[in-house]
Amino acid sequence: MKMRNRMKLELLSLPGNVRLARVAVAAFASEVDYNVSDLEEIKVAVSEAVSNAITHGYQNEPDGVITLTATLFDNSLEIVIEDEGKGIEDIEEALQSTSSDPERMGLGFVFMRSFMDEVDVASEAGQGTRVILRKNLPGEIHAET
Amino acid sequence: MKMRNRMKLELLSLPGNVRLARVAVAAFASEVDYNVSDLEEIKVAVSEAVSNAITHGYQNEPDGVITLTATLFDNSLEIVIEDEGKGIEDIEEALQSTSSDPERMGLGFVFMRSFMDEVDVASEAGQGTRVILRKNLPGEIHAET
Amino acid sequence: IGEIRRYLRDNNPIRVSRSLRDTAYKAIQVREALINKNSREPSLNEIAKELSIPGEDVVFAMDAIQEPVSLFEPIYH
Ligand SMILES: Nc1ncnc2c1ncn2[C@@H]1O[C@H](COP(=O)(O)OP(=O)(O)O)[C@@H](O)[C@H]1O
Ligand SMILES: Nc1ncnc2c1ncn2[C@@H]1O[C@H](COP(=O)(O)OP(=O)(O)O)[C@@H](O)[C@H]1O
Ligand SMILES: [Mg+2]
Ligand SMILES: [Mg+2]
Repeated sequence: MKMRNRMKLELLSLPGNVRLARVAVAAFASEVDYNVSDLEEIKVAVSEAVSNAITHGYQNEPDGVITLTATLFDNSLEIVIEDEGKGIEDIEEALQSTSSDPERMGLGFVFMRSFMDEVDVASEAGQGTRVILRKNLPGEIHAET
Repeated sequence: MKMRNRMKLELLSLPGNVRLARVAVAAFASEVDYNVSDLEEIKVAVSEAVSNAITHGYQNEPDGVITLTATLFDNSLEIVIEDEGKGIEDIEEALQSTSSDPERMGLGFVFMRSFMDEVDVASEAGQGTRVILRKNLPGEIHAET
Repeated sequence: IGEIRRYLRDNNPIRVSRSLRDTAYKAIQVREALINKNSREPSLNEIAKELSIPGEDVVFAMDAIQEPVSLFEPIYH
């Protein structure tokens, strides 16, 4: 896989920075001939991952750093969102949409998985979380998920 | 000076990334109530500094890394553009608009200085260049330059 | 330089938020028009070309008119 472009963005865990993350990613992706709907999907997925880093990872403490790395390959766009926050104890459980807690909708990962072609989560309690999102470029064959 | 927000963006020295830098800064600054002219000026200044890093600092080699750090203080927006390229031998001379070389317009620093409230350049031959741009927030008293 | 600066000022005393909104609505109109014309969804860059502005600026403007994404609201209207 050849790398065509890459950017790295570090943000503070402030709610307003979700928008910054999504605009930066969409601007980065605009080099690709995506249509507006594709870009919307990418933006929603990024918003969810960054929101999770803020609210769950850093539990709304404003001084956490979120790192977003976007890489454009020949056939896909990869976006990695990392925090050094609380981490996830049980990843399998976190990926389930059903939630007993009425405060959480539990749809963030569901959106990410339905809008992107690949979603990987690496996390350990106390060690932070890394979410890898991948979307095929337009015209690439989409693997059914 | 209290820091309200900060972001750090790393870009490759590809010409297309000038626009990415502009949009990221514009999105970061959108928390401030600038008017269109102010924002245009900031975007032009950033474009000039990033273009310089690409064309002069890295001499159009695409694998150089440009770091853009934007910080929002209580009374100003500070943008630092850094490269690890060629560096500037004579900063005083570089800041002059007049140029004997017809290929270079020599207006980049002139724009930066006329559009921003403060411009600082630190550079050494072979050591890269750091340009610090500062703009007061709207409503702040502008020092005449 | 003074002239360039004055040019930028005189023409754009309005707030960024309003100008972004104007751009976004134009982009939406162009998108609709292109869908009708070509019977398919245009790419971002086709819309940008029609508006004669960079794709990144279209992205930024269109984002500015969106409500902050909330899971408590449907995303697509
Ligand atoms: N960055 C993160 N750090 C810690 N925990 C996380 C992170 N992202 C997700 N989680 C965990 O995964 C769960 C599911 O996330 P999500 O599907 O977005 O639903 P919701 O955010 O509505 O709870 C969260 O409730 C949280 O426990
Ligand atoms: N990042 C940089 N790295 C090395 N040299 C630089 C850099 N930025 C500016 N310079 C030097 O300063 C000079 C003036 O820059 P500028 O005012 O933008 O005019 P121009 O780019 O048209 O030459 C350049 O010609 C170059 O020699
Ligand atoms: Mg969530
Ligand atoms: Mg220049």
